[in-house]
Amino acid sequence: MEKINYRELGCESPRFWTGMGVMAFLILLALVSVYHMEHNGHYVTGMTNQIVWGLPHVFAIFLIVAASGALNVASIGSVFGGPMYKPLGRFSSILAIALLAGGLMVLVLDLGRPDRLIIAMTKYNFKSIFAWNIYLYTGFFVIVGFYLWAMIDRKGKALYRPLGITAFLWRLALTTGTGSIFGFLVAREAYDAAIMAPMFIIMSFSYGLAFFIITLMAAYWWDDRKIGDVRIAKLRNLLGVFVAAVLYFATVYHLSNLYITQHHGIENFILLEGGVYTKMFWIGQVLIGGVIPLFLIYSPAFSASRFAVMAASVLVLVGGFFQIYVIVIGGQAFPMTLFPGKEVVESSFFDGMVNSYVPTLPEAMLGFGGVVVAMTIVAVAARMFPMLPDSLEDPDSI
Amino acid sequence: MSNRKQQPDMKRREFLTKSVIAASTATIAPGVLLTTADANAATKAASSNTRWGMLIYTNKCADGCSSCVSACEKENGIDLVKKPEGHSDAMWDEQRPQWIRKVKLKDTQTGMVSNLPLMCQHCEEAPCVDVCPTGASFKRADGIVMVDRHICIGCRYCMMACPYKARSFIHADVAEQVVESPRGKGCVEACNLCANRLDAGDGNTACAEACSKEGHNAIVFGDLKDPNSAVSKVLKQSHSRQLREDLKLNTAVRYTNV
Amino acid sequence: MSFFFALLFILASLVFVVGLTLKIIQYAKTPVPLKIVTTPAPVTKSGVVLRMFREVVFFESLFKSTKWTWIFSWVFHMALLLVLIRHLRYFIEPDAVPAVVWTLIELVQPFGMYAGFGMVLGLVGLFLRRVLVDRVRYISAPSDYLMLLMLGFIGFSGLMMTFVVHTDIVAIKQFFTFNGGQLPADFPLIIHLSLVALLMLIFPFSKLLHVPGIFFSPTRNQVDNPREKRHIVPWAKALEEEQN
Amino acid sequence: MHRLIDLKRVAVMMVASVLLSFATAAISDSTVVEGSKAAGMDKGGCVAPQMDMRRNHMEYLKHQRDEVVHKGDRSSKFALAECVNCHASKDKKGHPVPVNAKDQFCDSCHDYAAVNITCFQCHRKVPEEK
Repeated sequence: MEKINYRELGCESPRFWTGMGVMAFLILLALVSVYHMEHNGHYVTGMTNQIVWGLPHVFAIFLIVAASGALNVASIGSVFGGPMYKPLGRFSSILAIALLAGGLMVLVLDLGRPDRLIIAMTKYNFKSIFAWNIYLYTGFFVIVGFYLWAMIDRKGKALYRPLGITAFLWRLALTTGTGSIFGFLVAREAYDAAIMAPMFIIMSFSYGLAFFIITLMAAYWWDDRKIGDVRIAKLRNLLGVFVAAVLYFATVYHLSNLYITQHHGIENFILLEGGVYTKMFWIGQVLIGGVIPLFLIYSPAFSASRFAVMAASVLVLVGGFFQIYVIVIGGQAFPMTLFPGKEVVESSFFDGMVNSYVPTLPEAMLGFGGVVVAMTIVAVAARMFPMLPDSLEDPDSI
Repeated sequence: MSNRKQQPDMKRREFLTKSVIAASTATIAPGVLLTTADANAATKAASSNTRWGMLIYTNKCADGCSSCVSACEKENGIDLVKKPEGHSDAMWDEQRPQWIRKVKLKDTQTGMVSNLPLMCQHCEEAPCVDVCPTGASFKRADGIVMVDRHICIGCRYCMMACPYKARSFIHADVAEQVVESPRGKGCVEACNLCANRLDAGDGNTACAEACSKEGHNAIVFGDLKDPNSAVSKVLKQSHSRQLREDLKLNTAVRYTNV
Repeated sequence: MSFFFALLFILASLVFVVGLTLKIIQYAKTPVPLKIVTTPAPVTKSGVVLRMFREVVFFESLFKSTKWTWIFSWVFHMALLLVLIRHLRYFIEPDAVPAVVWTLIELVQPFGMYAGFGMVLGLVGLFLRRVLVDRVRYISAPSDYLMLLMLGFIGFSGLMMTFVVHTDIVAIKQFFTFNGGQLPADFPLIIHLSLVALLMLIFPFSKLLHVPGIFFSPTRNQVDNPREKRHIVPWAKALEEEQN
Repeated sequence: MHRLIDLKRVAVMMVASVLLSFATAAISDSTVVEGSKAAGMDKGGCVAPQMDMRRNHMEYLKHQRDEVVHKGDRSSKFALAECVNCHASKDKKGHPVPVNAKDQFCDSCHDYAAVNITCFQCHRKVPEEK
């Protein structure tokens, strides 16, 4: 195998600086939104006492889930010994760190009292999966950081594999933890399911890889470097498998819910009568996030098209966003059954009613700011450190 | 010259001795001194020999009456929470805090209509306490589930976990509060069974008091662990149940005829 | 006691300001006969400014040489910066500055509080480096240890006052702003202030002079353009003209 | 050389002002606000010696708050509401002034020392009328 040279992304390009300028502006907008939300209180958002987690949480969970999946490429390279993936390990790790940082930023800045973040670091309730997640998240940064170091520094060579395995296991734990945030909510019919945790893992594989393909192709386009066809084909096929798996898990999740009579209400809501959530499920999650990408990936008509790979990845992300939206918001919009067999005639607290949620601009800007922060970290890191191989031309012998 | 630039008029020697005393007391853990502070106070700490709870006679709860709600709002200063200027009424209705609410139900099969007040059920195994990352959501020794708003970070996970939707998030600045019920933007709160009254030895909640004043007597409040309390006696005789019994939370608020 | 400390701090400030000024003048006057810039180096003046910025803010060259030393010293210096900004509150009257400035000083307080831990941690790391690494121990002079220990105790006594044994900070501020405050006779405060005064006294004669010194180091503050522009100091030029 | 002369002048001014401030120190009063209940009390009126309160009031309040919130023990004398009752002043019309308003009891020192008080985001800042 020929030697791989890693090199920083070319930096003199005006494209880079224009891009950075745009991203800095978007981050600024996000910070202005945060100030607006914290100064006035959450009444300026669409969140209420009925829909308590809104768009920021959708963005945050989306990014956190994608973060652990982005590490997948590195894991395939070091844990499962895929030589084609090994040169991509560094970039995969930094992308994972960046996505997690972006997601956590959104999560933290949406808190009612972000000024008390220090309390979240000093006071723990170990029965709470949230408290565990704080450790899982910080641990992820540290472990992936070391993993990255072992990949870059020659001194770390001996630790490369052990760290790779640790990072891989930690990644699984992290996504399980994120999925469990919902799995533990016994009171809400939409969430009370053990399949939540494995479903989140497979979702993370899919979103993370989609993010990876998009950023990788964008970076190589930025710096006029080459990626070989075989590598693209490998990534494309992998994405196809993950997208299909996500669809499969979604089917199993809904089928098993349909089996439980108690859950017929929520299933009816999401699949048939939930209005915007039903549309998001069928059009957003299933069609845009599943069927069309699968078609783009597997149809012979697009087999040579890089644009199709890029488009499929973008659609996977859009569909994934809808999927999490349906889980988080749709799950809250459906009323909790407090009185089985009875119908609520009157309540000042909207009992028994489908709750409406209209996100406002500040929340959207905060959430989007998280994505931008992640992309900025990737761009800066790829420019400052040797993250990407000079060339990803296909090796001569495969 | 404003106040802050002025000096304490303590003499030098007094100053030195006192500061030595102060420094040493401060180092020997403030707790030792503090617990002995006010021996003749009327109040005692919450004890696990008590479990506060209530029974609600759904059939006695009158249609159209909401005196328990207004009593609660007055007692806990919820009526002092004002809608932010220029905000829409519909939106504010979904965002304003409510500790207790009246719910009117109709049986889908028989058409029987019933009324009941709904508030925090003070579960023994409270999901909100389990999920709170900082321990701000906690259960007192006497079974009251409440929020320590000094360490609540406003993540709203407890609101996601609560099966009764009993909790409210404070969505905007609150200009005025009552002394016994502090409240501010960015924290979650819920019914605390008028803990301030119980600590002062009152033994009844504002809602129960208002209900009997109205003549309905639909709410019986008291110590569930004391076999001689009014609530224990009526619970022993009437057929009551918990809301969402299937979750096995062992709530301290029980209902008849639901 | 207050009187003693007042005199001590006046003396210490004088020594600090005058000593530092003289040193800076000396540095500025020190001849730099040659271009000795360490390459790769920027070839433009703005490039040099940027390089000095990276050097001062990120400790770039230290980062490139030893990572451990970099981590500890960078953490220490950045934490020290926050702590110093936090201490501005003892010397500035709120009415004397624009409200925005005062709000910023208020905002930095919690960060400064916890930065104290970072500062002490960094110092402990640097101290352990001197003790545990053979090569470094061999070249360490007593004064190297002294500086670390002094700063460490300053940080430690400060943390004690912040978190354990509080003192009367209003009185301290009145003392330092000449509003007639008596210094509270608290043990950590006495330690803290004595050591700070001592540090100020020896600052102009110690290795701490690297603070102004970094800006005068010719290997970093020069532009790498010896071919484009001949580097010649005035006295050398005069000498040259004499010869011709 | 005139830089050194400047320095000398500054030094003389510094010494002079320090000496002057020692002279003024003896004639000043304590920090209670005029028109508050505390102003009418003698020195021992507070729940703890002034020296102690100046240093440790935050610890006492924090300790008391945990006792009250978590244990329901309201027997401690260090209650925030009592601080407010005693230290809030009244304006010319007889209305109580919030203790955290500009130059009032809490604000005067906290603003002076750049310490944010968050207590009154949630807690009542004027005595409750009975």
